[in-house]
Amino acid sequence: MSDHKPDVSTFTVDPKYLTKDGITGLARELTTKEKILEAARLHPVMATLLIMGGLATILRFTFGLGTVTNLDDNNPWGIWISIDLLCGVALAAGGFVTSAACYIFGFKKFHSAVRPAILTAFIGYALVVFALNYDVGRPYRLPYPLFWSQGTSSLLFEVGLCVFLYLTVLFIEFFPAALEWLGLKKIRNVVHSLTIVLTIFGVVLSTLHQSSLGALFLIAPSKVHPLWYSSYLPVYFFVSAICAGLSVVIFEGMLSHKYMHAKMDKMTIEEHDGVMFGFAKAAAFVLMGYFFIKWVGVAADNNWHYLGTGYGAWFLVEVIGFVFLPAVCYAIGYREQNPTFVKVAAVWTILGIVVNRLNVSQIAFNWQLPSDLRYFPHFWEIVVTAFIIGLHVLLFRLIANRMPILYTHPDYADHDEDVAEPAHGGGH
Amino acid sequence: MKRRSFLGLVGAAGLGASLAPAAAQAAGNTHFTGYKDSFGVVFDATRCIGCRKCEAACQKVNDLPTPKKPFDDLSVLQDHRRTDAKTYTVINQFANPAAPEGKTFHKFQCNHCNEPACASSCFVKAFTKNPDGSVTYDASLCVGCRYCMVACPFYVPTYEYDSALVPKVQKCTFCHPRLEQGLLPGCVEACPKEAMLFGKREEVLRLAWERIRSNPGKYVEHVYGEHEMGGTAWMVISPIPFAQIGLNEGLGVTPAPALTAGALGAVPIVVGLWPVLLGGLYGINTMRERAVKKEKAEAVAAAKQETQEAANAKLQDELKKAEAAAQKKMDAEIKKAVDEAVKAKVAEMEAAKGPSEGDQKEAD
Amino acid sequence: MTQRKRAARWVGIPCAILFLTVPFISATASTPGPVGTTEPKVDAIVIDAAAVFGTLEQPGVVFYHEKHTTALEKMAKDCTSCHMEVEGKLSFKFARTADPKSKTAMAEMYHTSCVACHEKVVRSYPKVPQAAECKRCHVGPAVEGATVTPKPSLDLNLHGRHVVAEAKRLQVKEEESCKACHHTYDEAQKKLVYAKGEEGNCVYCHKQEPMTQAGRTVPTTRAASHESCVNCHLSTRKVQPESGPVLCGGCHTAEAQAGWKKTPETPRLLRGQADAILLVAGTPAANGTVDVNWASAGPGPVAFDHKAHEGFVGNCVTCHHPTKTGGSLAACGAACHTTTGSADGNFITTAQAAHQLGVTTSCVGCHTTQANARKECAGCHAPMKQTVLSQNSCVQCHEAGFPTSGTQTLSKAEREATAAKILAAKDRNPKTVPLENVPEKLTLNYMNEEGDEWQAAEFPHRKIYLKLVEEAAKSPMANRFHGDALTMCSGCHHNAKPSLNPPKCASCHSKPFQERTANQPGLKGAFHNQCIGCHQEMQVNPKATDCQGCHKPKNS
Amino acid sequence: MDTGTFHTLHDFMVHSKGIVYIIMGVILAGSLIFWRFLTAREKPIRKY
Repeated sequence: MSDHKPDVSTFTVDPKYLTKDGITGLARELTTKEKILEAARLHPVMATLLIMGGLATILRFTFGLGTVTNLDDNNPWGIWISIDLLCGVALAAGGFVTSAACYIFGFKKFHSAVRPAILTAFIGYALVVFALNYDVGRPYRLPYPLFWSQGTSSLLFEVGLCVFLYLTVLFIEFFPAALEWLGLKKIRNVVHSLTIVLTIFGVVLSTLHQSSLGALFLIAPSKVHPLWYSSYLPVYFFVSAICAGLSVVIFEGMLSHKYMHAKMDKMTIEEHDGVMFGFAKAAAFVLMGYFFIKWVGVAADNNWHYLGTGYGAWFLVEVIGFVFLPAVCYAIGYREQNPTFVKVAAVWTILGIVVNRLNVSQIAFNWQLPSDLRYFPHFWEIVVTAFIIGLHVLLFRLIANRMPILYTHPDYADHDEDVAEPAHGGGH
Repeated sequence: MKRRSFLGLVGAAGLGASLAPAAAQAAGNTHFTGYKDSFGVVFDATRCIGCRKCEAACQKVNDLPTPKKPFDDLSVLQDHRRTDAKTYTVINQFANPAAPEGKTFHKFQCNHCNEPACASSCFVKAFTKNPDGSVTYDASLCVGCRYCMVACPFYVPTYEYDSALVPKVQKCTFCHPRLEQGLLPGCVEACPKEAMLFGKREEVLRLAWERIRSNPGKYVEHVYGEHEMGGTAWMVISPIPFAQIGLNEGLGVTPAPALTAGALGAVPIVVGLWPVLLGGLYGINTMRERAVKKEKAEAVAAAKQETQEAANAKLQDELKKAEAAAQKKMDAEIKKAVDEAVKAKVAEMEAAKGPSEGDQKEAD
Repeated sequence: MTQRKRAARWVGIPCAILFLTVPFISATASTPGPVGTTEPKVDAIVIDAAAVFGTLEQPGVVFYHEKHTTALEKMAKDCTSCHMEVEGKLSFKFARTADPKSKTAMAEMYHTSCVACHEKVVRSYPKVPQAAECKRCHVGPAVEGATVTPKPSLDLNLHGRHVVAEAKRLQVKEEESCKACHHTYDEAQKKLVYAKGEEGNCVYCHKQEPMTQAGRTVPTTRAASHESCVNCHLSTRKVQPESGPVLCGGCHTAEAQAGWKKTPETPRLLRGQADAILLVAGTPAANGTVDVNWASAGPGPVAFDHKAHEGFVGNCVTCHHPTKTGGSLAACGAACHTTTGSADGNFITTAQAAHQLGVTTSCVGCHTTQANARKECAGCHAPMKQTVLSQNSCVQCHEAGFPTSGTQTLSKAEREATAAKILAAKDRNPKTVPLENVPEKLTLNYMNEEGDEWQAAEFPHRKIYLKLVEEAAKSPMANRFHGDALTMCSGCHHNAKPSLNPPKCASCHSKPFQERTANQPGLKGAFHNQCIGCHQEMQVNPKATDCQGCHKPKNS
Repeated sequence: MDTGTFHTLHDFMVHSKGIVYIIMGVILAGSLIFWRFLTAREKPIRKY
């Protein structure tokens, strides 16, 4: 409610690169020198991250995983999988959630949230694939499952195929922004007309790989603690990914408003509260549903007695502390139309998703192994993960500062009316 | 295309039964019993004396690096060891007060599942269950994702973490190349006690049960691996509960591929139905939108017309009024003009009378 | 402002729910964790007497008896501080003779008595639990079963010592001292009386659980033995310094039991049993007569040396075992294990009672257990299969030379006489083969293959044979049942007809894992399993993994 | 040995799921094409 006024003072890009037209935020043509200078302008923390990340990359690809990770034969997957892949994919769910809400479910008022969400998701997925290059032993063979030897009985094949296809879909969905930036009107319009098909494909692919990430662990019932192992794991991962997606859109909007307010147009700013409260309402309801089905899993396997153990206490912390309470927080935020509650709930939910993914893939995994055989991340593993997150922020800023993400390109403002019409168009 | 894939495609088209009856298999009710005549091994923990001859033989026949501590150093048995990328099998020692010298040993190596979790989890088909019972790994396909290591319930596959760009997964091969030459697996051949009973899986399983039955009280009445995770080629019989020799007794009997079959089965249904559901939702929304738009347009049109008519009516009215007013004005003007004309005439006539008073007087 | 208030309320409610539910759930959920690993103490008694009235709110109290007696002794107090005395006998219930009628009364009784004493001694023993410290006493049944391990048993030797002691105490002849302990319940008089000639084992009447008999409750073994033994020991202690143990540790530890005195001679307990008796399948009569139909009497009668077994076994109950509701010293086949089985004998026939494997109460079961129990015998006996009786083994017990048709009535005296005659004729000397037939040394020279790490082992064949013979000679059972001189050979030279020229090992054991003989080891496996298995069972050197104990390395 | 029958559930699944993946591709393309076919005439009809 109070975030409406553009606040140029918090905007980090040097004002000299801005045109006088603060609303559209279109940059004037920069000289090459200026472009390089701008690209090199980095926060010291970010710069450190990039340098350390580079160092980690060199170490990883010269000395191998054994040097930069604490992975071993009992613990083959560390935080690069738990956070970079599992959390990364879950948190990038905002793309399909927002585009589906806007284009399929007909919530046109969320339109301004679509592009930032798609961009976040695109960068997210691209970085997931990027991060996988560190984790897998032979990254140059990553296309093998798709084009060379298809292990169709593997859930990982399914994940790989869907992530690959969805990354393509996200790229095409994001493409119009780039084309608008480049001024390629004709191609932009052709790509733009694919919106609905891409959205539907996106939802299908997201449903599949979000759930399949949970299903990855179905094959190891003896290794995952019974409270977290359930035949409903795919459903849990999918539903929680929706919560994550909704929360990330709110969170991303929150950050954009704080740091990139000047880049936003009137529509984006005006719709912001509507998007936030709309998503808060949805997230509250979905989270509560997720809370209920978590108990269905416990009941289905009759795991009640485990609740009295240490793992049980931790399970309660996750399910009550990171699902039920954020749901209530969202609900209060929506009912009272209180943005603070919604923002707190969004961050809370995101943390909850991270906790859940870490639980399934690390804390509850190998639970029967003695503690000296358990895994704890290596310094360089944490560096690489932080590096990937840093890259995400950097890329988002880089693109959102240039392309029409947070505002509608003036040339295409009128096109938005028919954006919801399908390419193959029967709509009219 | 492989013959199998082709037949499968035909089968999928519903023609399989008529074209290739041998290939027709109904998934719902099919029970896979594994390769008949595949090999198996039963490790008899009552026989093992922990001499590590099998470890030495394994290192030799597989050309593995020589370990730091020699194989005749039996002190390593005190630690609970596991296999690694340079060791395919290890012997571990466990306490058993009832056994001679108070110790029972267990040999750890790949169990060569009937339905391997590693193969089921591999997204490049790098693992193969061979007809001889062995589960082998093809490094030329491996991407190095280590999902096989996550999936294996026995913690068998190991990984060359020290290799930067060409790491391989390593595990016992059941000496597949030796089996093909008609030789025994290295460890089996080396064991001085014949603690590993080698033969056709069905046969060694039968013999294992025979041993259990003919020595009451000597063994736990269970062949570990007969049913665990759908059965394994390497099995264990033990004098003490299997948990006490480091084996997980809670693995269940569901084979690994069956654990994921449900989730995989849901995939095509999502692909098939989501477009229908989402398309439907989209259709409903556009239809509603269109209806709203149309209603709006009609309402606008109606309103427009009404306004037009009202305006027309008013115009007419105004026109009439104006006309009337004009007429009136005109009449008044005419009257005025006439009056003025008359007046003027009279004045003229009066003036004319003046020079001739008589006329004027006459005119009054 | 109101908005903030409302929000605060919304946060408060779920937090309250969380804090209320989490401890509740964790409290009600049972924790399947490992059981207590603390060493069980023999004097630990779990007091949960109120449990008979229903579920307890607190777990049982673990009470360390010896700790309390020591403390009381220091304060110059005796058993009567806790146990009430009735007619000169202590009641082994705590501070009462009869149980209160309700749970609260029972709990109240314990709480009042325990706490009162603890309050008094708190100055000398500042650490004793006090009234409000529930959990320090109510720690639950963590030491379950500790008080009965190991169970003391009254064998014939200890029984004999009691006979002498009781005769002295009661100043009667030894054969009249039985009445000190043995009793039966007389329904007419409604009291315990001594019945001469009907003495049996305590466990025939006193069972693990209280049993109702003739409308009265028979105390458990535990109650009866504590009441009788401990009270008697206590009262004897008053008149003479030497008496039996009275504290838990005196009977219930292995060390204490090992320290019990033994008389050099174990006297026989005579209850009319024969020294030797011919066991024959037929219809028994009360006076010991058996009607035999030879045609259906099976493989011939058995001459059973009852006297010798009394000495081997050391008690009566091993064979004359108690049943669920009773037990008796009568002959096995008389009432219970009849030839066709009866309900009293749980439908176990005479033949089954004699031959069943895996139990210690049958003849064959007990014999095989004995053969495996001694390490000197286990080398040969442990690997022998124990699921079936071998075809040749019948004649070890069943005598030939009896009629195969017709009927006969055999009196007890006739059966005794025949059995005595048969047993007297048995050769009980160790039997050996002439040493020239036992090769001195064998070189198991099968290790010619390239890559063999070791040289062939030199096998001290005769030395091993002589050692085995020497060990076996010490066992009367071995002397009686090792049929002939070649029996000793068949421990190693198995599966072939016993002969002075047994087939070479390699004639059966060659290549391992042949399809039709897959459970038959190959030569290397056969040697190693045989030698190492025997060395392990007999606990002799070289040890299992001492390769150089038998083989020399090839390169030396 | 490869007679077209399967010995293990794994082999069977690799094969059958392989076909299912092909079918999935067909479904995605097919539903798109069919939707276009279904709605192709909507435009003229709407011009009443």
